Amino acid sequence: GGGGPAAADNLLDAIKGRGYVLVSTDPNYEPQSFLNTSGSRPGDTKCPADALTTAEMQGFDVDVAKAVGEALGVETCFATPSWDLITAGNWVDKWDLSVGSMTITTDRQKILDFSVPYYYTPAVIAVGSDATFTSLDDLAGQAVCAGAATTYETWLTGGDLGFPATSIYAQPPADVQVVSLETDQECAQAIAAGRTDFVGYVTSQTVVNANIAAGLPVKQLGSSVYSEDLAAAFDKSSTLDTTSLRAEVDKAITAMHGDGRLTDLSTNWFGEDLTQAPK
Amino acid sequence: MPPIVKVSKLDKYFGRLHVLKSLSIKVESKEVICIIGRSGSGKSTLLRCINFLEEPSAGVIEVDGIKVEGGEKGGRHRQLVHDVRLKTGMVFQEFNLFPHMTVLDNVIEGPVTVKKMDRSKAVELGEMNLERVGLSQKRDEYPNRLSGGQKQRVAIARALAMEPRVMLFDEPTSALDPELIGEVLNVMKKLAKEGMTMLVVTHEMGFAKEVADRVVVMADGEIVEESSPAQLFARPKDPRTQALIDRYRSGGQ
Amino acid sequence: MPPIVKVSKLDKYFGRLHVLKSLSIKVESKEVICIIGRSGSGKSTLLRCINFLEEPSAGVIEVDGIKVEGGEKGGRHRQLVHDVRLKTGMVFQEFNLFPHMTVLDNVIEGPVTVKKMDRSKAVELGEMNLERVGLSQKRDEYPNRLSGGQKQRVAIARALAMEPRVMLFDEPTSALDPELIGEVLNVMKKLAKEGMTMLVVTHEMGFAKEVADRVVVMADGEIVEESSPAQLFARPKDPRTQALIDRYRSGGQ
Amino acid sequence: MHKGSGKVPLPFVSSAKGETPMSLSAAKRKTPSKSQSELIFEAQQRKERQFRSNVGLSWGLLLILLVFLFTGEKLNLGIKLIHLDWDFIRANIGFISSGVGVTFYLSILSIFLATLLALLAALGRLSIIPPIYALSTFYVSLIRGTPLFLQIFFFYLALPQVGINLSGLMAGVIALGLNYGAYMSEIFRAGLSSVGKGQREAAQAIGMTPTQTMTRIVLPQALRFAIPPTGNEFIAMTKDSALISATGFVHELMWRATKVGRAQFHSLEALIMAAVFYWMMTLVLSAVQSRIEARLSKGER
Amino acid sequence: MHKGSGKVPLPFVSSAKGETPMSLSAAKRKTPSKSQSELIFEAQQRKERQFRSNVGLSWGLLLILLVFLFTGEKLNLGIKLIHLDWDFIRANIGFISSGVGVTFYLSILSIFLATLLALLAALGRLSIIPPIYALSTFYVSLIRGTPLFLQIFFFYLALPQVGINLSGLMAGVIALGLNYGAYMSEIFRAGLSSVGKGQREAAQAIGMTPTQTMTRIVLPQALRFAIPPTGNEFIAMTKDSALISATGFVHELMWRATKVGRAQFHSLEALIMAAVFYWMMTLVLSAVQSRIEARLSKGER
Ligand SMILES: Nc1ncnc2c1ncn2[C@@H]1O[C@H](COP(=O)(O)OP(=O)(O)OP(=O)(O)O)[C@@H](O)[C@H]1O
Ligand SMILES: Nc1ncnc2c1ncn2[C@@H]1O[C@H](COP(=O)(O)OP(=O)(O)OP(=O)(O)O)[C@@H](O)[C@H]1O
Ligand SMILES: [Mg+2]
Ligand SMILES: [Mg+2]
Repeated sequence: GGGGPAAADNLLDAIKGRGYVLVSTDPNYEPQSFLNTSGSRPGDTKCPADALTTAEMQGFDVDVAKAVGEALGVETCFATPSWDLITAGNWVDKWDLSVGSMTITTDRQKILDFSVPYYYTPAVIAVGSDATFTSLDDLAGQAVCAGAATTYETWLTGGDLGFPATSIYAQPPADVQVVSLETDQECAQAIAAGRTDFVGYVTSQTVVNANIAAGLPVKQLGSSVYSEDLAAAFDKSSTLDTTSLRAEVDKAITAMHGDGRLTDLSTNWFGEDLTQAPK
Repeated sequence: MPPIVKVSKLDKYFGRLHVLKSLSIKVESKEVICIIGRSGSGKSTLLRCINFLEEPSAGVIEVDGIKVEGGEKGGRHRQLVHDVRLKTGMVFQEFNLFPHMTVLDNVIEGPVTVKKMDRSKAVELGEMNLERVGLSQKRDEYPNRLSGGQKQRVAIARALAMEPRVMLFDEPTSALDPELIGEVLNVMKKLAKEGMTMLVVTHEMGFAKEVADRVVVMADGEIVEESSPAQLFARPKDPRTQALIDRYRSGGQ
Repeated sequence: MPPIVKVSKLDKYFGRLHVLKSLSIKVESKEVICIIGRSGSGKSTLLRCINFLEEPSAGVIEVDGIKVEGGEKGGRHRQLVHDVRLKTGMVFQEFNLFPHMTVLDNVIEGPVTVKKMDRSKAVELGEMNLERVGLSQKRDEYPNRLSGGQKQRVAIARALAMEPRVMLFDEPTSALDPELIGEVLNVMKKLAKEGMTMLVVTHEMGFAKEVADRVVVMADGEIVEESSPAQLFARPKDPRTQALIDRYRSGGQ
Repeated sequence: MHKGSGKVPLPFVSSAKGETPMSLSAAKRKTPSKSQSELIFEAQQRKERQFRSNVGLSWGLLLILLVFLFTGEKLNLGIKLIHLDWDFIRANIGFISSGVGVTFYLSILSIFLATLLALLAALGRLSIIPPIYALSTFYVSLIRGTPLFLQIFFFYLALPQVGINLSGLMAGVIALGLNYGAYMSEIFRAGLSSVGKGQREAAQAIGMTPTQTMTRIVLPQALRFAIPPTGNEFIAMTKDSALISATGFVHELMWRATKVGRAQFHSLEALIMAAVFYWMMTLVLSAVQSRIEARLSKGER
Repeated sequence: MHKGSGKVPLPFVSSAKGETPMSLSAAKRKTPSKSQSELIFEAQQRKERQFRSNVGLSWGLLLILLVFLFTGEKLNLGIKLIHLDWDFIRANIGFISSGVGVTFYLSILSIFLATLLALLAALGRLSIIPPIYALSTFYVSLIRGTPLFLQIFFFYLALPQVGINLSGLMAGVIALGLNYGAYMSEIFRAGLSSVGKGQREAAQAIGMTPTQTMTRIVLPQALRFAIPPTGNEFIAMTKDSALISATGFVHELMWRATKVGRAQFHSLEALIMAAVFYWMMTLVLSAVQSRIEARLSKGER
């Protein structure tokens, strides 16, 4: 794991001391973060053996993490724990922070600290491309899929998302049955494989666009149902103080908003600018 | 009267091993023949060829008028083999009782399943044969509750229940404790007295002397000597017979 | 000269089963004693109590001057038992050779591991004892390549290599094919001639008649008769001895 | 899975054997002076009982230690113990425990399929017809050559593409059944070969046909032989059924545990609850199996 | 896991046994008239060879059928076959295959730990000291009573809380090792009890102490007995190591397959690739094991 022997008493110093920052990201979340299977590990990397280097990963989140690392003046390395391990907190210093398109929610804020948002995504419902549904209401009583422990699942089950009412544009269809798979990608693939256990899935618009671009037989149903503020996250139970690190990361993200770097990355990966806060 | 069993020019190979070498032997009705010979001489194989537990490589087996050529195949052959098996009863060294059936079920299994006999008639027949081996009182026991000697007697009753023309015994007492041998030999003696035709592979010289009409000595897949027990034990002709008898003696018996 | 083995008032229980009943017996130096008796009479248990493979429930075992009380515990007792075992050699019905060692390694295992003998000296001793049982040429074989008779002879050599004062044989030929019995009995006869003190449980009446100085008859955990073989076989006193001898005879031998 | 073959017999086995004759004979001679045999026998009994109760005691201590590990205490030794949120456990124990039935149901269906396939594969393995022999060995090799985890995903994703759209439960049952069938074919093969050549020969000798020999003599013995190991497989299956949770459609123990654990950030507590339920299921099933085994081995055979 | 115990010996086994003496004796009598025994022997040989080659043929056909299933053809029967994206397969085969080494490494480390634990547990089970006996049975019962899948998560989540911070690989090795150790203790127990009472008694009779008896007589035989089943466990372990992927830190076969498959929406292709690699590993390891087994059973013993 990460962490390492820390003579320092705060995480920022520890990171600077060892020369790399260990960022957790989901390795199967195209286009935000996914493996670069043709990239090879540089020989001079400081990353620990079970972490990946910037050469082995790619995507929007990866580029943001890279920029954060550069701002801290250290190499960026990636840990790849499963998503629910990240959101569950209590990282026991296995990695330093998460840059993984995590939505800020009040529940998560109980165990994690968040940076300022670095982008905003609309959540949408997608259905099979030959489906005859025309609106959200048509989904009443149907089964709909979402990744486990995602905000999409929370929204579907009518739970408290824990963000401002102004960001929520629609209520879930009546009597919807929720099927939760390990990630949203599994939902898309189950539909592509012809499974009929559910008729659609909830995920970010960026994922649906990527699904369509990859040739999956799916389409977006209606417009976005809510918008999420996505940010880097830190473990509240970290044994090292994260205050100074959080401040540095906030500074870096704000700077990237300011000089248009985030906008560039967004257009590059999503084909649109998702870095402006929705009004 | 024609012989009950007639084996002519029987050859048997296991792979390249020539185990029976153009062997011929006749068993007349009501005759008791003991076969002796050292280990590996082919005694068991001869018995097993007679009821086709081993398919002969060549030669002719004739049992009670049914004539079967060795090394044949096909449905007709299978039918003939089946007929021969109904004429012969076999008793194994290791008993081979069916452990999942009671003693009585062991005995009536053949009549009911193979001969399609009425169950009640088969039970009657079975009880009669258990009586014959002195085990009526064990009819509802399972084999694992019996002593070795009792097991072997049930095995004899099972074979008898098929009403065979000839009984084949392959060392029926070799797996028994010395003190249990007697009860099995006594049943066999009784059968011999009743006029059953019997072919017995055995190491029990006492039994051979007392009961056999003829003793056949085998060595290396051939019959090397054949005569009445009195004559054979007193004046063996073949040196191999001599060696065999000496060996039993030096064994301390 | 004092007896080599002296068993006094030996009692042995298995659970509630009284297997040896206050049994006493002496074995003089160079004496060969055969023990006969029907199955379950306690013959093996007696032998196994003498070298403490079974712990006696009560009584005293004395071997070559070492006196051990039965039913004791603790370090001193363990030491005494160990000393007794060095004085006795045991040959089992089932050979119990060590399958993962060559014949020679089997024979030198005791001297090297237990007596801490020099390996080269042990090899010399081992070869000498293999010679004694006529198996020098098999020294580098593994046991599974040997016949039963050869195995038993190696087992005898293994026991001899510990240079025991008395050899205990528990039905050494019962697991052998009839034709292999002779070679083992011959080795035992040779040992007897060389003056080895021997205590032999056996069914081989011929051997008992020829070699034994005394035959001991056991029944129900007691010694019921004890005399020279000639006398015992000709005029058995105890009815149980008579029954035993009859049983062997009716076994067809 | 204590099969009573160890040094310490299971309580119910030993009591059935030892006590009855004991009390009978004790009643007979109610004299103050017990025989030596009585005394020695009782000493042995006492020693065994003492061993058993000491083992029981140690088990108890180990259990307490295990629970203590989760009290969240800080030890002087600088070791921190694991803290569990007991409120979470109380709140969710009902939800998780209702997965026990589903797990059991799933396993029952799967073991039936597996038994059938295993028997067919074992018979195929004995066949002298090359395609049948090949099919049986191919099936066993392919299934045993790949992880169950992977097979479950595969059935979930691949079958719909050929137009077979099974419910999550059925896909799980098929995956588990196919997988265990391949492994269990060895059991049935062993069962068939446990029926010695002598049995077949005895049947032939009284004139039975090959079919009669198989159905009347070989199969009844082979199946009886196969019952205890099949019981073991069933117990193993209750645990492997946890993998079905990954497909998300079968709400068995593991699914429920991961589900509430993730949603409420208490994966550890949820997993521990599931572990306790699995362990209890296993202990109960093992005890049942021991009884069956004891009956089979004592009984008629 | 074909252990060569079936009707058809593995090719290399049979050739080692059968061919050499055959050709030797054939060379000796190169006369036109072969003996009857020669003829019968050769007929048998021919029949066996023919059976083997027919089985091989059937296997080939089954493999082709399996591949055909994935061509995406539409059959007239109304059945659609599964379509695979071969470009994806070509692009990612290198990435996935590099997990074979990790899987193997993981399994090697785990089997060492498991063997050690299994031996200790088996010896503990034979102990007459109650706490040791209890510890051994407790360990086996607890581990065998809960799913491996759950244990892996548990070690990953729980150990750090007591201050033991292991790498993902080490947590995986410990979970696998502990799990297999509990199951394999049965193997070593069987190994120890395969060494008959007679062996111990023979050792005692020549004056060996209990320790000498154990180290010189019992253990060497027990370990040799345990080698083949341990080989089987190792093969099984290469597949169970797939479960380690779930924690996300060990980049073995299954992890690579699921990650790259999900990210690029080609899970099916990725899983099939992984399946092929697992199967190949299994076949190779099984062949190695057959050789070891053949040597052990033929060899000195
Ligand atoms: N199924 C078999 N396959 C190969 N060889 C066999 C087979 N059965 C017997 N043999 C060989 O045939 C020879 C004769 O065996 P058989 O069993 O007939 O001898 P036997 O006279 O009955 O000996 P024993 O007194 O030991 O029973 C032996 O060399 C034996 O090894
Ligand atoms: N380890 C044991 N536990 C319980 N009972 C035993 C044990 N060993 C032997 N016995 C019983 O003790 C009695 C005497 O057995 P022992 O083996 O000494 O008889 P034996 O005279 O050698 O018989 P055999 O000729 O069959 O070898 C028998 O009733 C036997 O069942
Ligand atoms: Mg024979
Ligand atoms: Mg005995």
